[in-house]
Amino acid sequence: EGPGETQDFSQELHDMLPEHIRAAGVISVAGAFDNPPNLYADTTDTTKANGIAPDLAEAMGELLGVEFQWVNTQWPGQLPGLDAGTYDLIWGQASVTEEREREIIDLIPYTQTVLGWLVPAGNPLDLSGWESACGKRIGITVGAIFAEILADASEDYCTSQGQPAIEVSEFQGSEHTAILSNNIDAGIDSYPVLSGTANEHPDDFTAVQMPEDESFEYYSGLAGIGISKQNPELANALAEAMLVLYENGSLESIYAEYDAVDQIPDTELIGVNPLTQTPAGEIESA
Amino acid sequence: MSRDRADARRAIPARTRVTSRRGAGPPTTFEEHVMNKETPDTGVITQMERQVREEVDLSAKVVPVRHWGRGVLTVIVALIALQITWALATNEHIHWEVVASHLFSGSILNGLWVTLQLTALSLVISLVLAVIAAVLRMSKSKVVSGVSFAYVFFFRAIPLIVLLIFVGNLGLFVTELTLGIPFTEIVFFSIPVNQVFTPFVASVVGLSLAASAYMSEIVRAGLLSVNRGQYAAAMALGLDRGKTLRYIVIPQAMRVIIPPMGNEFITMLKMSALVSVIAGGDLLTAAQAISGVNYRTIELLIVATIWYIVVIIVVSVFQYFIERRTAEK
Amino acid sequence: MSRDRADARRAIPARTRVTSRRGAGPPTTFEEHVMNKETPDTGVITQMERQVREEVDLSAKVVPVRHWGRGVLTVIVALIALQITWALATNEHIHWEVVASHLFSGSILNGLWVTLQLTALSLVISLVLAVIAAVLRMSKSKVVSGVSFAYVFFFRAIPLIVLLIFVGNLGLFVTELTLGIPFTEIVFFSIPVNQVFTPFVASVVGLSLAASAYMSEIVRAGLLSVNRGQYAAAMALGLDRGKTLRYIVIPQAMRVIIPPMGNEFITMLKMSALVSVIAGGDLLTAAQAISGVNYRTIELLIVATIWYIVVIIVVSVFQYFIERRTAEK
Amino acid sequence: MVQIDKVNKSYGGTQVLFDIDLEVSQGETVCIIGPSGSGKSTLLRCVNYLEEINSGQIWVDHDLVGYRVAGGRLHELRENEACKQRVDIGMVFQNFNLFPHMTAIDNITLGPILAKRISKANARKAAQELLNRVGLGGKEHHYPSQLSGGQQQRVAIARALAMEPKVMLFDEPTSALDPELVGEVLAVMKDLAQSGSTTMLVVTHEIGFAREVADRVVFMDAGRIVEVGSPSELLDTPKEERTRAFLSAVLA
Amino acid sequence: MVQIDKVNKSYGGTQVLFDIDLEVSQGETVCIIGPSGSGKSTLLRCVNYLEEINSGQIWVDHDLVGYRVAGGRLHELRENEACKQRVDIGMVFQNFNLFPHMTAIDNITLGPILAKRISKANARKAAQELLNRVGLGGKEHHYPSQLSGGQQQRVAIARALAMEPKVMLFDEPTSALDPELVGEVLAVMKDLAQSGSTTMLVVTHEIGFAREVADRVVFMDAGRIVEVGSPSELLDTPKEERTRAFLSAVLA
Ligand SMILES: Nc1ncnc2c1ncn2[C@@H]1O[C@H](COP(=O)(O)OP(=O)(O)OP(=O)(O)O)[C@@H](O)[C@H]1O
Ligand SMILES: Nc1ncnc2c1ncn2[C@@H]1O[C@H](COP(=O)(O)OP(=O)(O)OP(=O)(O)O)[C@@H](O)[C@H]1O
Ligand SMILES: [Mg+2]
Ligand SMILES: [Mg+2]
Repeated sequence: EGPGETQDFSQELHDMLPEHIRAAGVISVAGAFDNPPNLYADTTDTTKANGIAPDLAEAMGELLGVEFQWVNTQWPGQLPGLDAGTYDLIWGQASVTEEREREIIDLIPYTQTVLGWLVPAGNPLDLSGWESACGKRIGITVGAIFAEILADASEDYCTSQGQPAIEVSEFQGSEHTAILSNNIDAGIDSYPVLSGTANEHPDDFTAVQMPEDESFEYYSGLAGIGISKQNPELANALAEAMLVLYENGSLESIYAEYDAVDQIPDTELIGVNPLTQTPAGEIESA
Repeated sequence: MSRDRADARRAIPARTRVTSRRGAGPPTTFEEHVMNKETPDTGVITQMERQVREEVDLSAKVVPVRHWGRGVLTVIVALIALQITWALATNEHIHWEVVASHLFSGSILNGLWVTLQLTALSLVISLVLAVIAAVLRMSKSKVVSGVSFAYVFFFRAIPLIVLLIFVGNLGLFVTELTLGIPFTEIVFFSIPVNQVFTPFVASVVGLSLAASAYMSEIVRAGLLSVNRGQYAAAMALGLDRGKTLRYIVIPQAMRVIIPPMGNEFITMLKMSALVSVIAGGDLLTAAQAISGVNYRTIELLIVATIWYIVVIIVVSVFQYFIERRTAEK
Repeated sequence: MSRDRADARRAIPARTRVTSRRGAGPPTTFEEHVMNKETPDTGVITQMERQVREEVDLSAKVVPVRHWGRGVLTVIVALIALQITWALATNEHIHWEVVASHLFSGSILNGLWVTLQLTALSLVISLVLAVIAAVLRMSKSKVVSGVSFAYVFFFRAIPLIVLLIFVGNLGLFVTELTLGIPFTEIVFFSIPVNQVFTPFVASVVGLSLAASAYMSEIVRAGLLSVNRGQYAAAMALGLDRGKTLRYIVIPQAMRVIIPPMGNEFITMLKMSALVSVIAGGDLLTAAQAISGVNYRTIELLIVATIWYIVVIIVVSVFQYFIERRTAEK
Repeated sequence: MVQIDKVNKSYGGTQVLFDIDLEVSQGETVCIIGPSGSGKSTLLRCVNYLEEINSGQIWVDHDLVGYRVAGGRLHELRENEACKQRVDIGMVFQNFNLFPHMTAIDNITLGPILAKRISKANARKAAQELLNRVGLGGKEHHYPSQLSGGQQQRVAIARALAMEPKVMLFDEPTSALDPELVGEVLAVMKDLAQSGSTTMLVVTHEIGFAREVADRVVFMDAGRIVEVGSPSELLDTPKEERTRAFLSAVLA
Repeated sequence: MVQIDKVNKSYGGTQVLFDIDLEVSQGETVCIIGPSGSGKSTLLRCVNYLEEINSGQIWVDHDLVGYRVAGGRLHELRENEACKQRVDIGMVFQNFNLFPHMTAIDNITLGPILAKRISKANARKAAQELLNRVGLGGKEHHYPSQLSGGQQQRVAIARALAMEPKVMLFDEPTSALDPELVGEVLAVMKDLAQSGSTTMLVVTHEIGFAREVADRVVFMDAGRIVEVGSPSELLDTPKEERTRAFLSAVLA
């Protein structure tokens, strides 16, 4: 019942895959199933993945002639699992940055979003751009890239302007509760994720989109598929498959299913390591 | 003993017979008499005193000790409990119908099943490892007891999440499990490590290693609690170390080991939630996964809590009966 | 005792004097003699036997028991330790320079400081709560001991993460901390709950409640371990319950309480990582926050592990000395 | 000084004392003998209110043990009042029950300081004298584990005496001692008995000691007082069959 | 049957046995008396190889305790060999040391079944006979806690006898018993001694018992054998001052 049309198997793409994956016929993917609409658990079977990423993966699997197996893995287990070869990919909320492209893993962007605030219903503190967050208590998820972004923004928009700094608290997945209990003033995340929350709980929350120029000032907004630098053939094969889906419109119809067409990255960003053009498998020290 | 005391307290008023002022009127009042320390102490109870005492009847009048403190405590506790229940039951942020609808949902029950399997398997394995570690620790050989010490220290010190990541990703270090002679080319047997260490196996191994380290200290305390005379008696009968342990020491140590094992079991039950870092699919993870979709964090945590409490009650009852059995003789 | 035995073993060869076959030639060989069960057992040692025994000199020849097993174990353990060290040190996935550069970084040390504060504060508070719960549990009053039982049961059963979320978000249930008479309008005192329950305070409260439940069972075991005769002797001297506890029972119970507290301390140290659900900012969370940015998960987990190990070593040494002091007499 | 009236005591369902009647006058020494399990220890513990009785009364120096009389009613004692009452009654246990974490002198001064609120200096002076009296001058700062059994029991006696009790209760004070050490403890007790000022209730298996120092000997069996008499009466010409059987077993 | 030659034994730095020499022949009963801490228990434990000695030799029925002779050398025994040796030596402890989680009959049959590999049925038959012999027929299925001290000690004796040992060692078998119960245990031991077939080494404080059944009495003090003699010699006309002092204290 997968969305979008069925894809035609491509022997050419299949042959790009590394030997061990062709032999196994399976690509195993680690991701935390807690990030709707990109990746979340099926409530009737929490070991099953739903969302844009699994749908994309299914379409790619048809093209490549392999099966994607999704494993619900918390963030701290993802990178070591990739290194260990326990998983072939991590796919979920890995943000694309230049440093990571160059030094750590190969990244293929699959979604681009602006940032947003999750605030109590009605947005009583009137949050919008960075400036409005000065002196506010903002919650983020432990290990998310937002810590760095907020620090930079606080410097540029608040402290250097004589405003109080943005206060950051790091949570392990309970920011919503903290907003409800008035421990923090707002959460920050990608806007589509937050609007999902707000739509579920219109009485409790409102999602506020950040002005696009301010959002992209610190961060590309790209989230990508992460592949080990040991495994360049896989990265190249997936990038090719992504391009095929982009060109034949399947990508758009998948995103349309989730009412998220505006998350599709620009054409030039489709491919391996688009920010730095680092070739797959290579490590370039900055 | 506390029950006996309570019985005694109740029993006294009915049976005690001491004359009151209203009784057959002795010359001084009962109180004055008893309180009168000036009465010359002849060391012998006078006939008069005797009579007083025998005829006094206070049976209807004994005043038991009133424990005001306890009454107040009871009221306070009841009020607090009531208020918490009230706050939880009527709280606008908690949707109890969501709790009810998920309590028996398939994925929650699946998660519960995984948690139970993980806990039970790890409990058994870690208990075996713990006994081995405890016995080795008490060895006369410095090397042997040192190895055991290092084992316990290491696995207590390393955070479980780190242990699970390492065990779950053994592929980081070795790609093949190989039985051979180290630093030579001789290999008897080889198998890809990821094939053996599936997430479930890795979870059980990680939990067992960690728990065994904690438990070995409990087991060791249990072994030490057995009277040295029991070892001597067993040795004098010609039993070797193994048989002494198996037939004499361990059965007696159980009495001391089982109660703190309750703590360890509960800890293990909770720890099993950490396996989500290497893909466990346990109860808490299932609850969080659902709340990630429907945004009902608190409700689903309550669902998980209810199940944990149920399991702990069941195990506690079980433990109670085991304790009774080991304590029986 | 094991050391004495080892001494004894070494000492025997030098001093034992038994004649060998090579000695001053008795008619039968020594072995035949000793082994010869056919020798009529007169029950009295013949003069000849005496002489044999006294003249035999085996001083140079006593063969101590060889513990091959231990040797093999030593070699295996050494090899495994070597291999693990080697695998860790040379592993291409682990960048030790990253570990080194973060070990003393500001945010890690900050996290460590938070963890230490949390642990130390919670340890003290939970110990006090645990003693109270244990004493109440042993009360003669059913109500009092029931309250204590319920407290222990509840806080052991509820997953820490749930407890922390509830305590850390008390604002969900009450917005004001109010001292007044429930269900009436009378209020003595009121303060916004978020002002009191900062993440740090909430973390300490949550950890203390949970840990005190586990510890109270240990404290109770310690109190029960003190000989009943000690209570009787103290009561016979006219000490009341409080003084008996304070001067007689608790000092003696410490001996039994302190060793398992090592386990509890370590558990608490690790548990403190869970406060990240309410923004606690502890060591492990700091490590994960950094790794979320630089994608060096393993290296930062190693950094955290190193610090945990350091803390545990320090505490173990400390515990060793306390144990020595309480055991001294 | 001590009067026990129709005392009954049960543990759970089983009754261990049946209608015990016994009077001890000021300065008197009464020895209680009897087989194991006959309720001797239980009786002493009731006198000291370490156990509550089910019926009957125990009076110590005109105080009803466990009750207070006020407003014409018997009030059960609260715990702290019971503590005050126990101050008047010294007890020496079979297993000494010294506090192992305290030195000899601290063991002795603990009660006076905490329960009688005597100044530390006075308590120590008195304790020093008591230690000399039981022949342990110089052992003030030894811990119990550094003393022999006989010495420990003598410290225990000094500890009870330090409270200046009206009655001293001894529960088999020598039965946990090595035979060689029994003598020194009995000597101290003999001294005490013969000084005539201490009222003593002694449970013992030392028939020789009972014969020598007791004013009266009580034989208990199965929770009842079987026979009471002067040492010579009871020990040499027992009236009851049960007493005879016991004495012949013990003296065998 | 037992020969102890110049045995020395230290615990850590303190020596507790000095040059002990003692011979016990087949069927003989030797009683060891002496003050507490004189090393009596330690000596018995060395004979049973529960402790290793520092120098000297102990022979039991021509076997060197703790060593095996092979190829002209003394080999220290491995643990399982030491276990086999202990099978020949029965020991009865002061505190009985019955296994509390087993019934009387299980206590008795455990050794034969596990260490001597005798069939369960035969072991139970033999145990039943032994229980009858020590006067405990009918108590087979009682747990130790359901038996009196005297009964427990008799089960312990039966347990040791069940191994059919060449020597029986008794370490103060009656000193943890109530005086009334001492008699029954001594009666069993007397029986055993007078049957003449059992070699017995008995540490005891029961001078009367020693006088009655011992072939020889040994007096130990401070880790040395002070005096050995027939009961009448040693108990009535001791040669050594130390023996006299001890006897007068104990018999006081
Ligand atoms: N706390 C208790 N609970 C239940 N039963 C008890 C308790 N204490 C004593 N008993 C029982 O009461 C009876 C009398 O015991 P008690 O200790 O008074 O005897 P005793 O004459 O002192 O014996 P012994 O010479 O062995 O000390 C025994 O049957 C004993 O089992
Ligand atoms: N395991 C041990 N470690 C150190 N010293 C010990 C040990 N066992 C006994 N001793 C010491 O050895 C000495 C002799 O002890 P042993 O038990 O043999 O004496 P005993 O004659 O049996 O005395 P008792 O009549 O009290 O049983 C004592 O000084 C004792 O303190
Ligand atoms: Mg008694
Ligand atoms: Mg001894």
